[in-house]
Amino acid sequence: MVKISDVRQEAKRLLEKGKVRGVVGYVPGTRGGWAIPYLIQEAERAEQLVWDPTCVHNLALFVVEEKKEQAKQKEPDKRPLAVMVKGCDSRAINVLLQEKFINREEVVLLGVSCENSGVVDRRKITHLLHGQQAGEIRFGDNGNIVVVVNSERRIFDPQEVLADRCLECQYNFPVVFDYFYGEKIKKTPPAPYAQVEKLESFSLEKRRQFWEEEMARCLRCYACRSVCPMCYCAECVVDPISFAVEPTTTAEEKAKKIKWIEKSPLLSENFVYHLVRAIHLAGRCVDCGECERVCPEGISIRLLNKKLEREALRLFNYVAGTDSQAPSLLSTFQETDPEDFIW
Amino acid sequence: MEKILKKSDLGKWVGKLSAFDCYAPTKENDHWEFNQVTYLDSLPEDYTQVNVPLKKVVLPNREVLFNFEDNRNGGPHIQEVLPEEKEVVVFGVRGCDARGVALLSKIFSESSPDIYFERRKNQLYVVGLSCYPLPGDNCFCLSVGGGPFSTQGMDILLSDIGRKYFVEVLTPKGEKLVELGWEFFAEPNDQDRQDRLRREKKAQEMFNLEIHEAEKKAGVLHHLFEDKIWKTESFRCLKCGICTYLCPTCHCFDIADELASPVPLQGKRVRVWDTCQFPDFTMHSSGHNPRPDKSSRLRQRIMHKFLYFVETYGEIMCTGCGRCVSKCPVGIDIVNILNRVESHEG
Amino acid sequence: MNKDHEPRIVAFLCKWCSSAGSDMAGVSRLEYPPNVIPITVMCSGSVSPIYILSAFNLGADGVLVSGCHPGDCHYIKGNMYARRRMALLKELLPYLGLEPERFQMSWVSAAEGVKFTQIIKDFVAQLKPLGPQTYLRRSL
Amino acid sequence: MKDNPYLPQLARIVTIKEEVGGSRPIKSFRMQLLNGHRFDFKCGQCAMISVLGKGESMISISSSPLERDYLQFSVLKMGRVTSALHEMEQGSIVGLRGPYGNGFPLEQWTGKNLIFIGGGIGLAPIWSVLQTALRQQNDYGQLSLFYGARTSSDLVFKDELRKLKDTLPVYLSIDVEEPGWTEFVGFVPQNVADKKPSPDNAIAITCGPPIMIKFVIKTIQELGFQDNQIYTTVENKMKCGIGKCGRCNIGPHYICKDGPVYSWAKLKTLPQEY
Repeated sequence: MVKISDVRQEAKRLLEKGKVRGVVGYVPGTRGGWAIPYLIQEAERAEQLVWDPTCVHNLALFVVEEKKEQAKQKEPDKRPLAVMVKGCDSRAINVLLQEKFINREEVVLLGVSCENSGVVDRRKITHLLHGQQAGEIRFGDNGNIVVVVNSERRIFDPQEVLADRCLECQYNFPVVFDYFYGEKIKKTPPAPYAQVEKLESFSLEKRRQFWEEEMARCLRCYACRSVCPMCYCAECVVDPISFAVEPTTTAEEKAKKIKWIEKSPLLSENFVYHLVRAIHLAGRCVDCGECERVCPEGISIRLLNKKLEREALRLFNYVAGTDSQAPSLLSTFQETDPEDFIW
Repeated sequence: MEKILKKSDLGKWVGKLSAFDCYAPTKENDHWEFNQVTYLDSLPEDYTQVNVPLKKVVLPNREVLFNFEDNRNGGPHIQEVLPEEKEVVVFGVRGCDARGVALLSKIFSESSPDIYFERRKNQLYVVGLSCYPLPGDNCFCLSVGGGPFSTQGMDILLSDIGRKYFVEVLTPKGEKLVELGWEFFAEPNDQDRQDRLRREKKAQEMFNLEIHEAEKKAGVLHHLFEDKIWKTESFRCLKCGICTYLCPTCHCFDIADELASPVPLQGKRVRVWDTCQFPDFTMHSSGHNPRPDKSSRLRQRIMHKFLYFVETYGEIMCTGCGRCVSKCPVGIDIVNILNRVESHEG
Repeated sequence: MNKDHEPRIVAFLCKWCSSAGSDMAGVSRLEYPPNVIPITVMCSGSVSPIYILSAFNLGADGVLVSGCHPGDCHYIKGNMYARRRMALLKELLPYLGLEPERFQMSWVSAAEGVKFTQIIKDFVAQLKPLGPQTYLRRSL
Repeated sequence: MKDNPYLPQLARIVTIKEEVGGSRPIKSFRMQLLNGHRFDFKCGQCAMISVLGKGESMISISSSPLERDYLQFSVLKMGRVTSALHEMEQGSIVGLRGPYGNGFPLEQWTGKNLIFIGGGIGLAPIWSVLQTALRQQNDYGQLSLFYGARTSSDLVFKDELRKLKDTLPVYLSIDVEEPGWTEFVGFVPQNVADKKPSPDNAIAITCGPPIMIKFVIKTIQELGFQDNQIYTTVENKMKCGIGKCGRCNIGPHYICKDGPVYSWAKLKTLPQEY
């Protein structure tokens, strides 16, 4: 089991020695003990760090955000940023390293193992508790999840409460880290692509109907894009303007910015948005599942990403975020890549 | 006017409203939304709160303002497009959402009336449902001038008192709806009135979230423009649109031209939801951005609701629905922030 | 469904091979259906998936990406990158419910006027029964 | 049409004058409404110009309300809409809606000396006031103008400025030395500090890049101008023009309806989010 006191101690030491400019970790939130991401800059606050099954967020996002923030500073703090990473977070870090968005020495990785468990799905918990507030949620034995409700301990099987992404995860401990807490227990999910396969088994017409219903709900709040550590582009096809505007950018350059899709949440535009995002994440998505978790409309975004993840594996034997030195999926090829679909 | 409607008569009454488009909460996936219904036998027992608030009926996510075309010979031509003339009844509206539309009216109807909003609002009949028990863990309407039995912005308020609804008919629009099914409405007796009152009292005691002295926050916030709380709290902000898109009072929008054809020119000018939380919202064409970071944008959201709007209209632009607290993916909690700024005073 | 619909095909043709191949078809007076809107690109490897999605969004009934045969790329291996990218898109579109016949990739060399003609004929023939593509098409 | 605030009226571009060339070009467009209607406005107000298919842009009106024949807009090519506008020809049709904003309180300035201080394209909103004051010169005291740009070719209204020198003191400046330039070299605030206009019975009206405005205000405060003697205009991204779309606010003020004209006495109390 991860001893959180060890993590706190290391975080405290790093801050005290001034080795890092901050520690991004999880601290308790304000409503019902659900953890929130937090930037700790004072050593004494390291005591607030927690590691429990409500630590759902992919903290690699904040590495991206902080990198962009530092780039805007006149005198950037060049010290590394310490980050708590679980398996999926660490794989996201690997992709960022692979794409040279960050260098290894910019981060100090405090790796925590999900061990035989994972993080919970809030909706599942709410459903199981019939609206009662969970006071505390923590890891139990054998991957079980302990939920304290009105000072009563209830134990749930991981199958009941874990997020789908964790039930389908094969990387339940960090693949890259500077410090490691907990144990490496390799988990082998029985059917990581069961949902994708189920949808594939539908008729074309039924799949179309399914996706139309999903996409019609999209409000274009862009939470899925905002939460994604891989969506770091300064210029995105869905934005009518580019954020890469410099004082020297000419009016012509701005006027020529292609408006690929309309801002209106029309079905067609929602489709193009989500398709572009999915394809841009092919070989990059680490299935942290955050996009789907944050979607206020509950759109099955993971089903898109998971499909491409499976195709990358099936067609090209590629798994995202496992090797920061290997070429990325779409920046390489094999002579033997399939081409039976080509006329 | 007060009436009684047996729950079993709800469907019969709604049956009389065939001239209207009727909307009611229906379950989609894991959450409730207002959807058009052809019949309504009952309001679902497990109904809590819709995901996207009532504002979508008066301020839809996309509104076509006009069509335009330029067919060379005749020169450019603009054709106004107004919302369809169709009266809409929405059932099961919670007090926070109804108040939201009432607050929006201050912005959209008082000066330079917005014809699109006005028309949609005039065509809207709000049949509210009082909150007992409270629909959500994060309800805090009582702190911001509302309440579980609030009637502001409603035409009719239904209160569940067991096997019947206590019906408060609040406006001529409400009377019109009741008249269409007058045979199903009875006069309430003292017991009914007591039942309703008892539930209202109980509901008021159920809140577990409160902004302390919310009406005084304007005075506090006034001094906190440069406070460090904005930076600390916004560190984890994703810059997404959830808190504002799902807010009953947030109303920011963008206006854009959408083309069906570039040559000959043919298209629509539309208004679509936009949010102060998006980085490009205030960005000038030059690239200069007066609100360049997450902290200034979080500050704007809270200041607008609890200071700027109060200065202009004398009311808080928040109805305490709790959606921004429940739905924020990173737990940014407006109630917590406002309760914390209190301690900064002096 | 309108079976008489004349499908509109947007074809991204690489400048060095496929576009030259289509020219060859023209020079050789080979007849092929007039349904193609050709867009010459420098390399099939420069075709971003958004071009394809955008073509569908703006009303294409079918989209063709055509490049040089493996080993013949003017930029050595651009077509090899394209092959990977398009393989994924080819899987993704039908998963979303778009008919698989609507997106096609081909290798056409500068000399293959006949092959190009045949590809267009075949593509039109397989698109025709599907009728117009409305799924991803923008309708304001 | 009148009760729909989002519906533009069509207007014809009657003349186009190239004010500044180069990489930051400025053109002045004179427009007339197609339906022959008048477009009544106050000095300092703005209008939304539509290039159909491209969108809208809020531009201040640089002609005087007393000018009945046309409305003039001097536009810096900056983004999508202004680029499209710059490509239009004489006779082209655009959409216009407005006017928007509060305008300058000219009625309060009767008998006062007006000192106009502009930089770059910032002369445009001031120009409307200046033209009006010139036409009603008996109503005001002494008028004077400070105006500067980066280079002499970046100055707008060059011909008009030349003529203007016969009527009132015009102090021009450019940022860096140029052959043949006989007037002040340096930034606008430096020119003002150099000429030391008197604050007695005076109103200073300034508009230009934010950094210039900041230093102009500092300079004239040092000369003894009180906050309520200083007026400026602010600009923010706008979409609706009627205080609803929520993006141009500084504190509780929407620049499109409560601004863009502010006395420094007022503006300094508002958040500096512009």
